[in-house]
Amino acid sequence: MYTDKVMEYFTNPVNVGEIEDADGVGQVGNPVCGDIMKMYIKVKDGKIADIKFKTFGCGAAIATSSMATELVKGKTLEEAKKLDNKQVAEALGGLPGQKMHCSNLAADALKKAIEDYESKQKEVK
Amino acid sequence: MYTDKVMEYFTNPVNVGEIEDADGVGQVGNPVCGDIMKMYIKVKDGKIADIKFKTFGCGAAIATSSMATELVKGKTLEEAKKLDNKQVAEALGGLPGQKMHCSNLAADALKKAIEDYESKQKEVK
Amino acid sequence: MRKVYLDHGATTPVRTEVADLVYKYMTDNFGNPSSVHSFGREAKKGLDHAREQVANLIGAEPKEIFFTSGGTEADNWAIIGTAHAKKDKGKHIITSSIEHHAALDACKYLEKEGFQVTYLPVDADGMVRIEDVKNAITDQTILITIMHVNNEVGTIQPIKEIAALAKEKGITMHTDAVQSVGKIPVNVDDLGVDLLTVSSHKIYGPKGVGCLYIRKGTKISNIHFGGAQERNKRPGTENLPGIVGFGLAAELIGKELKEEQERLTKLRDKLIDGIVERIEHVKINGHRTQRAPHNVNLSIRFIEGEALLLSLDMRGIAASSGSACTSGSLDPSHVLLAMGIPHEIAHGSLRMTLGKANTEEDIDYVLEELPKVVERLRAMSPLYNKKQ
Amino acid sequence: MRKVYLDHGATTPVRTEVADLVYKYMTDNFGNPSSVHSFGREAKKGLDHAREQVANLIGAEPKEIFFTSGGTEADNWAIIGTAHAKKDKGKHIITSSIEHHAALDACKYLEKEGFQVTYLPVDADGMVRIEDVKNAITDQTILITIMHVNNEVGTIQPIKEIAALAKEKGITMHTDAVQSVGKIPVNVDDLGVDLLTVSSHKIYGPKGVGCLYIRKGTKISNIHFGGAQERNKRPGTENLPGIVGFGLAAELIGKELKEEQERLTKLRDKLIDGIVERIEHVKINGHRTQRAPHNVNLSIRFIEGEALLLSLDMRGIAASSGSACTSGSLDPSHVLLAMGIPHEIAHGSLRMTLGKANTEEDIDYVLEELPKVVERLRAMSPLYNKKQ
Ligand SMILES: Cc1ncc(COP(=O)(O)O)c(C=O)c1O
Ligand SMILES: Cc1ncc(COP(=O)(O)O)c(C=O)c1O
Repeated sequence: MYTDKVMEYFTNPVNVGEIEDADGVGQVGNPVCGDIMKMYIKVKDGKIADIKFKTFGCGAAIATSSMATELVKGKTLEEAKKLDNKQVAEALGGLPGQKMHCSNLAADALKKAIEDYESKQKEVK
Repeated sequence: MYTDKVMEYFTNPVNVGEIEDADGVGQVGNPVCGDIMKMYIKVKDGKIADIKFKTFGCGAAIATSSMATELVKGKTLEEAKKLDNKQVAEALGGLPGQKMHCSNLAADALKKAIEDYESKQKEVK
Repeated sequence: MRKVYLDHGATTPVRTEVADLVYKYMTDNFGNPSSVHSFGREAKKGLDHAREQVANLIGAEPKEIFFTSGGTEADNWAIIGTAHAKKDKGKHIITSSIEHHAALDACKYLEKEGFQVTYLPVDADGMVRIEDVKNAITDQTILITIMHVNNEVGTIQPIKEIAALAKEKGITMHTDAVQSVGKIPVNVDDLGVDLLTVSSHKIYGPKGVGCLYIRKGTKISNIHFGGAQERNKRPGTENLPGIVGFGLAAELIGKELKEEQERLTKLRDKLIDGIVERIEHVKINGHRTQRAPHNVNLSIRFIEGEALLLSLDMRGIAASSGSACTSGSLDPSHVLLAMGIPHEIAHGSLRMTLGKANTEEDIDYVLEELPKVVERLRAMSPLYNKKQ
Repeated sequence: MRKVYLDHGATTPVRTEVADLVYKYMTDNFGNPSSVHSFGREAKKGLDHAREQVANLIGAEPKEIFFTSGGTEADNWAIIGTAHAKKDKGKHIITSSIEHHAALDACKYLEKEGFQVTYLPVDADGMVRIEDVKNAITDQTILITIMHVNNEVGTIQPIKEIAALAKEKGITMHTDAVQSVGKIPVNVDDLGVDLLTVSSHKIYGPKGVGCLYIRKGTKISNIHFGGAQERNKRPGTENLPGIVGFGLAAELIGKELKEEQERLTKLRDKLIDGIVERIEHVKINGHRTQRAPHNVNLSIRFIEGEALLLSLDMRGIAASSGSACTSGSLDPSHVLLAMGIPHEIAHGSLRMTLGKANTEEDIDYVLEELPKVVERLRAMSPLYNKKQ
């Protein structure tokens, strides 16, 4: 069902956890549909200095979350915003059809975290 | 499907053949339905002195024909007339359900042969 | 790594004796039972014997057993076949909301054909209430179909009582006994049912074969059309290797039933109790005692079922889940939802179904590994808060 | 005693390699392909591989193959499923009068549902005439179902030409290829069909499994209801041992096809010619050249088919007949009758269907024994007159 890459990221996910003093936090999904992803970012010099996630969801949800964090860590916010769910799935060697929609939301969670950061920046101004 | 007795009478039927100068001949069935039985009898002192059959039909048809001839050989005509198809089937240890009707007509053929004999007797008188 | 198979509700390994027999009927005794020659007659004998073996297991007459391609076909046949045969009498069917999809979807199909179906609710334990059945019956009701043991939560339904109601009103009574046969005693006369579904692959027999028990005199139309096999009721060259395997599996499981029922009940309770002791925020789903001896079903909060299954699998433990992600649908188990379990908790359900090969040591192993897996997944979950 | 199995049209022995694989999938790889764990994933791999193997044999895409419980179910599905899916477009179906009962009886069922069915006649050789198809098509026609090779007399029907007519008019084209697959080259694109039926047990695979090929984009409703197996088209736990066996059988027969086709054609012709030489009042049924390589069908006058079969069986020769007495019906083969053969001659028909294990020596043996058997039965027959 899953590619080896998916299983690898599910088994040993990188960047799991929370960032206590995150600069931005984003959450998507809801428990009713079975997937919730929460992303925490730390921003420095317009770049994602640190990123962590917590995910309630299936194997694909956990693997995509982890992969997404890895893909954007160290990238500028502009670059990070361009990440989309399809790219995440591709980086994992693909996902089963029925997982493409519901469990592949990590890029959306990241976008929300960045938005959260940016809106806070505005407030500060 | 068939009892051993049926197979025995099918494999080694007794009384197969014709009687050239038969006193009575009876035939039942027709080729369209797949079974034809023809009985030849020789009558002496009111008894069936000799009897032979020819049958076009399935294993059951051949076995019942043979069994019927055996059951009545040497019997009086009155006794022979009482033979019915069910008795023939029983003597063979039973027949499969769907064979009870179409392939179990030997007693009928015999009755016809006896009728033939009797009607000829009347003519002679 | 230790391998612990705890998914006997999904399917079972075929017993060696059974597999050997199946092999023989594929190679030596490969004839078509409809053939006149010796190959055919040999095959026919095997078919007749299997029919007796299966009939014996459920207290039926051999001529009331009709082999099918499995439980799904038998359920479809019972429901659609009865509806078609009795449609002039009425067009109302009663079932429950926790049936297997093989029954539910047959009912949904009939709705499209113009039948009315009542899907009875269940209580929090997953039990159908007799009162509800009574109230649902109308003079249009032609069929009641309620499963004997639920495949997900293992609850044993009061079939005998429901069948008595049905009988009173001349309503055909069907029960899907796929998860009860071989697990608890099943007797068609005790239960009083007219139709009953059995599947071979749940009782250590081969896949792709099952049967519908049809009580003598019960009106039912065919749903397959063709040859004269199965006394003109179910056409197609008989799956003879499968059928003789099913027959032997039925005979063997019947012999072990009582002993195995006790043994599994103990293992089951040890597993349930052990988990409740070791893991917090766990809910046992299904009735605590009116429950098949092999079934354990729990909801483990704050984590999702498929992730749990994958993690257990990596430790050699094979189980299943009512999680939506394992079914390819968007909703989690319709059974858990019908029992009033909220979506987010239903997503985290875990079903472990025990069987012949499982031992005390297997249970100990699961009790050791499961808490670790849960701990790890909860640590990743945004819903979980240690202090909860 | 020598055993000569000449009933490969009824069923075939499972190859050893195939039986071994089936065994493995009953015992070691027994998982349910829908399960998430390793047992399930192993099973799923087997399922996918088998789908490729079967697809390859008939030039289809794997995702166009849907496994069923056999040829009968696949025929039923093709016909009833198409009718239900397209009933708003029209309610007319065209078939032939020599189809297998799995197709004919599905059509008869649909007549009860209000569909109109045209049963095309055949010529004396058992061939459907293209002209007749053309004339039968109306703007209400939604399905043409004509078998590829007839199971009784082996005639190869002009499917390609018929399919071309169907395509022109947007009519779904189904062919029952149970008796052609593995015997002659069958390619769904060459034939131009939308639906095609295959059965495993006719190609040295296990019984109880077959498939329906459904060309991408073809409208067809389900006839079974339940789980999400077979991409939501055919529910029920997959008969995985049967399916992997079918897959391997398909691959192996594909490899041997050309060679075996030539070999069997020679044996067939030797048998036919030998009989005609040795026995008088014999009629060869079916087309002499447009004929499957494994099929011999003759009518032997003045004797009845079942008696013939039993007699041959006692000499170790297993064959079949279109006799009414072997079918449990009152009429002999509907195929022979449709070809204009009178009842009394149809009753005496003998079908010998060759296969892998048959040798020249088998044929010699039959040519030695058959005349004796015929002689003996004719001697008992009131219809036969030596001087005829
Ligand atoms: C309760 C119940 N009914 C029906 C079925 C369907 O049986 P089968 O898999 O033999 O089609 C199953 C198993 O999948 C089941 O558990
Ligand atoms: C032409 C044809 N169609 C359909 C079938 C039915 O196939 P099955 O026996 O797999 O149901 C057969 C064989 O019996 C056949 O010969």
